[in-house]
Amino acid sequence: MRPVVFRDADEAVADIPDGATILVGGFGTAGQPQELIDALRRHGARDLTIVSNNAGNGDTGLAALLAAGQVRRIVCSFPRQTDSWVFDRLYRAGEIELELVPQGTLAERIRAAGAGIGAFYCPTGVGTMLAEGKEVRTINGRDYVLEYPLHGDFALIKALHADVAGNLVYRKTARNFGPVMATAAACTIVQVASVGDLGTIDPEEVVTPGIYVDRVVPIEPAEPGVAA
Amino acid sequence: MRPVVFRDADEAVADIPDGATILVGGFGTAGQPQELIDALRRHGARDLTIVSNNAGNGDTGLAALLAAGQVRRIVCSFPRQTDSWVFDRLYRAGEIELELVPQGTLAERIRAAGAGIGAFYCPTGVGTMLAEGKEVRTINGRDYVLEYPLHGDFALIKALHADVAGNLVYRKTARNFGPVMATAAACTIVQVASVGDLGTIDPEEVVTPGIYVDRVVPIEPAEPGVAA
Amino acid sequence: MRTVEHADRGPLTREELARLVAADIPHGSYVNLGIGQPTTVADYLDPAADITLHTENGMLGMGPTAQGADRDPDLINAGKIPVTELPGASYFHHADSFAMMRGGHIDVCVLGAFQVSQDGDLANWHTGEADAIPSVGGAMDLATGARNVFVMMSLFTKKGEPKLVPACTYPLTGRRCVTRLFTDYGVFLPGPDGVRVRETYGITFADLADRLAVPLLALVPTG
Amino acid sequence: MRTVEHADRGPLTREELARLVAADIPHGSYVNLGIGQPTTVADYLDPAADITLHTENGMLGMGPTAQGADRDPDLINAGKIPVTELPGASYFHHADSFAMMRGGHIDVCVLGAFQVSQDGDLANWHTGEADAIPSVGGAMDLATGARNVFVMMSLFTKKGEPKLVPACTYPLTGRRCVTRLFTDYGVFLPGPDGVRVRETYGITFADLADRLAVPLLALVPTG
Repeated sequence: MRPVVFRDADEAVADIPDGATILVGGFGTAGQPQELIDALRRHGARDLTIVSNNAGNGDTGLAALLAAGQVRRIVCSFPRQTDSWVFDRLYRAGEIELELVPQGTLAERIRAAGAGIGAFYCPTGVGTMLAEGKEVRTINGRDYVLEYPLHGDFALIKALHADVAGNLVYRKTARNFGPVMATAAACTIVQVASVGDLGTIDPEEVVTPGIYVDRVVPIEPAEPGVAA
Repeated sequence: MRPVVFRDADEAVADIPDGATILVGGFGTAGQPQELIDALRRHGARDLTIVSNNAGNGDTGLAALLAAGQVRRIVCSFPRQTDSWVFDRLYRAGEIELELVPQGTLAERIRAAGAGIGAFYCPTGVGTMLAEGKEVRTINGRDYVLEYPLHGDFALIKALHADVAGNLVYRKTARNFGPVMATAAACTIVQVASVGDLGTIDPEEVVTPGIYVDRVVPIEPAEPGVAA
Repeated sequence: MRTVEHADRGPLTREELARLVAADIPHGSYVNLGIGQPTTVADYLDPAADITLHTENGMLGMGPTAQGADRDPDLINAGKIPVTELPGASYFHHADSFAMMRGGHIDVCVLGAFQVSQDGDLANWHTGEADAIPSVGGAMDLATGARNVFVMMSLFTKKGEPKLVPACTYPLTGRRCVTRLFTDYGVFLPGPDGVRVRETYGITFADLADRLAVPLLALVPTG
Repeated sequence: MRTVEHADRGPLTREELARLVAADIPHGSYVNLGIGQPTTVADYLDPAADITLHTENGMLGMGPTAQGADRDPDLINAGKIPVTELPGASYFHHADSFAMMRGGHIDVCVLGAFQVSQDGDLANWHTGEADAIPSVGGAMDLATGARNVFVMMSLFTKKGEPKLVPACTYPLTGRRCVTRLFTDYGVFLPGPDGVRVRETYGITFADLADRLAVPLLALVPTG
């Protein structure tokens, strides 16, 4: 289906149920869909599993969602940062579960979910704590651990521009997890700085084809010319 | 290393040894690196394994390489076409080995080689002749066959334009196998319609980053504006 | 929904069959049309239905066959026929294209077949003859990956043998993958307990049941 | 090549160490510099050496840290510091970026460490303390994927304990992955039969052997 264009982030996330698994784009704040996360916080869905590279920065965005007690479990590669005090407090208090995944394995597991791969043998983490309990296989003399796909019920991502078919382009390193997360969720919700007609993106330059996009929310960046 | 720009297709393939495994781009003739294949035929390396979607069309390109008796084995998805008489004759005479692979599995095995994946469980082909002898595993109630990466010693591909860092853009459906093959070979050789300075490709629009490209050969298309 | 018998007419022509398949594709679908007869379905898609065509050689938003000077050797479909590009199209490489297929993002693919079994096995890539040169292309990927696999074929061979069979004798393309089977004599829904008949053309349900060796089930209205 | 002892000077400063690592990276390499001290290596790369920097959050051709109005929140490195884009740069998504790393396409990565073992095990992500919050990021991917893993660290802790050890006591990042170890007191080449010492700074080979619990091997000229 062609994506639905929402005028309002709150409407775009209104049907996310308690207990949903949500892939959240961004690397730190670059590419983080701040307004969609804020809408999810206002929406109030609880018992969520969040899959995201980090576990929130400062007191806004993902951190605010955590602080509101809406997240039961987080799957990420780098929760601990200088400004991750909200996550740190919840983790130390035993109020949030953490599945720690090497960053490239996180990205590849999300890709596998979108690409219909049942599981894959990955060399990363062999012989470390993070491979404990995982199946190991030697292939051509090298050891690999078996990793499984990471699907989302929803993905919340941020792109620069969408056309009405849902084709997306991103901006610089804010691209990060967006394109793979878009492929791996049953419903992908994208906030963009602008939405244009068909033809506003050269078919050669599409990064995420519209087939992966279900909902688009135009949100003007705070400072023109600089993505929020 | 920055790629080496060759003036001449013959020089670019001159060190391909007998017995090499070569990934050859193209879907039919779209994206097929015709001039590189012709150079490989003149070069004369024998006992080759060719990995390519098709097994040659008519009497030129890949078909001519086969006719010259240089190919021992071909790994492909769709050898038999209306104009594949060279392959057909060799196959019926038992003069060429064929490993038949579903097209998407072929692409994914090449990607796995480039991405350092040891093996992956793939749903395609389960319960068919092409899965015979392969390991099958049930994951979440669905059956998958275990597939292994396909590496090349060389890749011969065609793109539209390269910059001197080896970044590539392609043209329409001639893109096909080029980007994944570029990642999966020890030495990737690309024929392009033009080579430009740094800055001639927008960093957002690069399809194959230069890290994957070892040699570039500019070859002007026969008809300007239409890739040969 | 109940089985509808159109016994007061002949079986569907190839054109009528293509039109029927086209009408059955839900609005807004992403669709892959297989090589050969399925390609003709494109000619009957309602432009208002907002169907996006995928071609597995790396494109979404494929337009009609290219004519004359519009023919471009770099812009072809999976059958290697020159096609056109519609506004909103996108290009991607082969691994991404088949990830799209394998990952269940294509709503419908339409394929031809040698045989379909009563529980939806598909045989469409290999005659199984000893001297045949096998060529699979994307057939297995499409059969396994698309959310709905529509098959269109004649119900009988030229010798009159049914192609809807208890079990395929030709080598399989995919197991239990066919969700809807469109033939000149009727539309069938394969399933583990037998084949539901949605409608018949040029034959009655009873006569169909006589000519086929598979258990046929009539649809009965529910609720 | 033979072990070179620079005993008539002090150990390397952090700046000298970064300069040494930079000089050791072959011309034309694709390089990933880890967060923290390894990032400073960029300041000492010879512009003529044609080094291309990779940042695992999706970019090749990364330039220096951005200053003032050039700072762009959408253009950051793996340490989340604003950086710049050089001509010939490219952007790609996270799965492609780590495929590049895991697939062995990055020639050199430079990482910091808590400990390195004599056969090249690396521990650099987790102190192992009970209340520590584990955070791995891309450390394991870099350690496993890069063709050459350079480590730069001080050779001793503040308490004087060696960080080049027979076996790591901290949780591992990767097994047998460190190919070259740069420290203030010397450059080491870990290996299955012991640690080769390429050069020493501010200490003799003999004194080093006294202070470390790992078997040290001198390099001797061959041929």
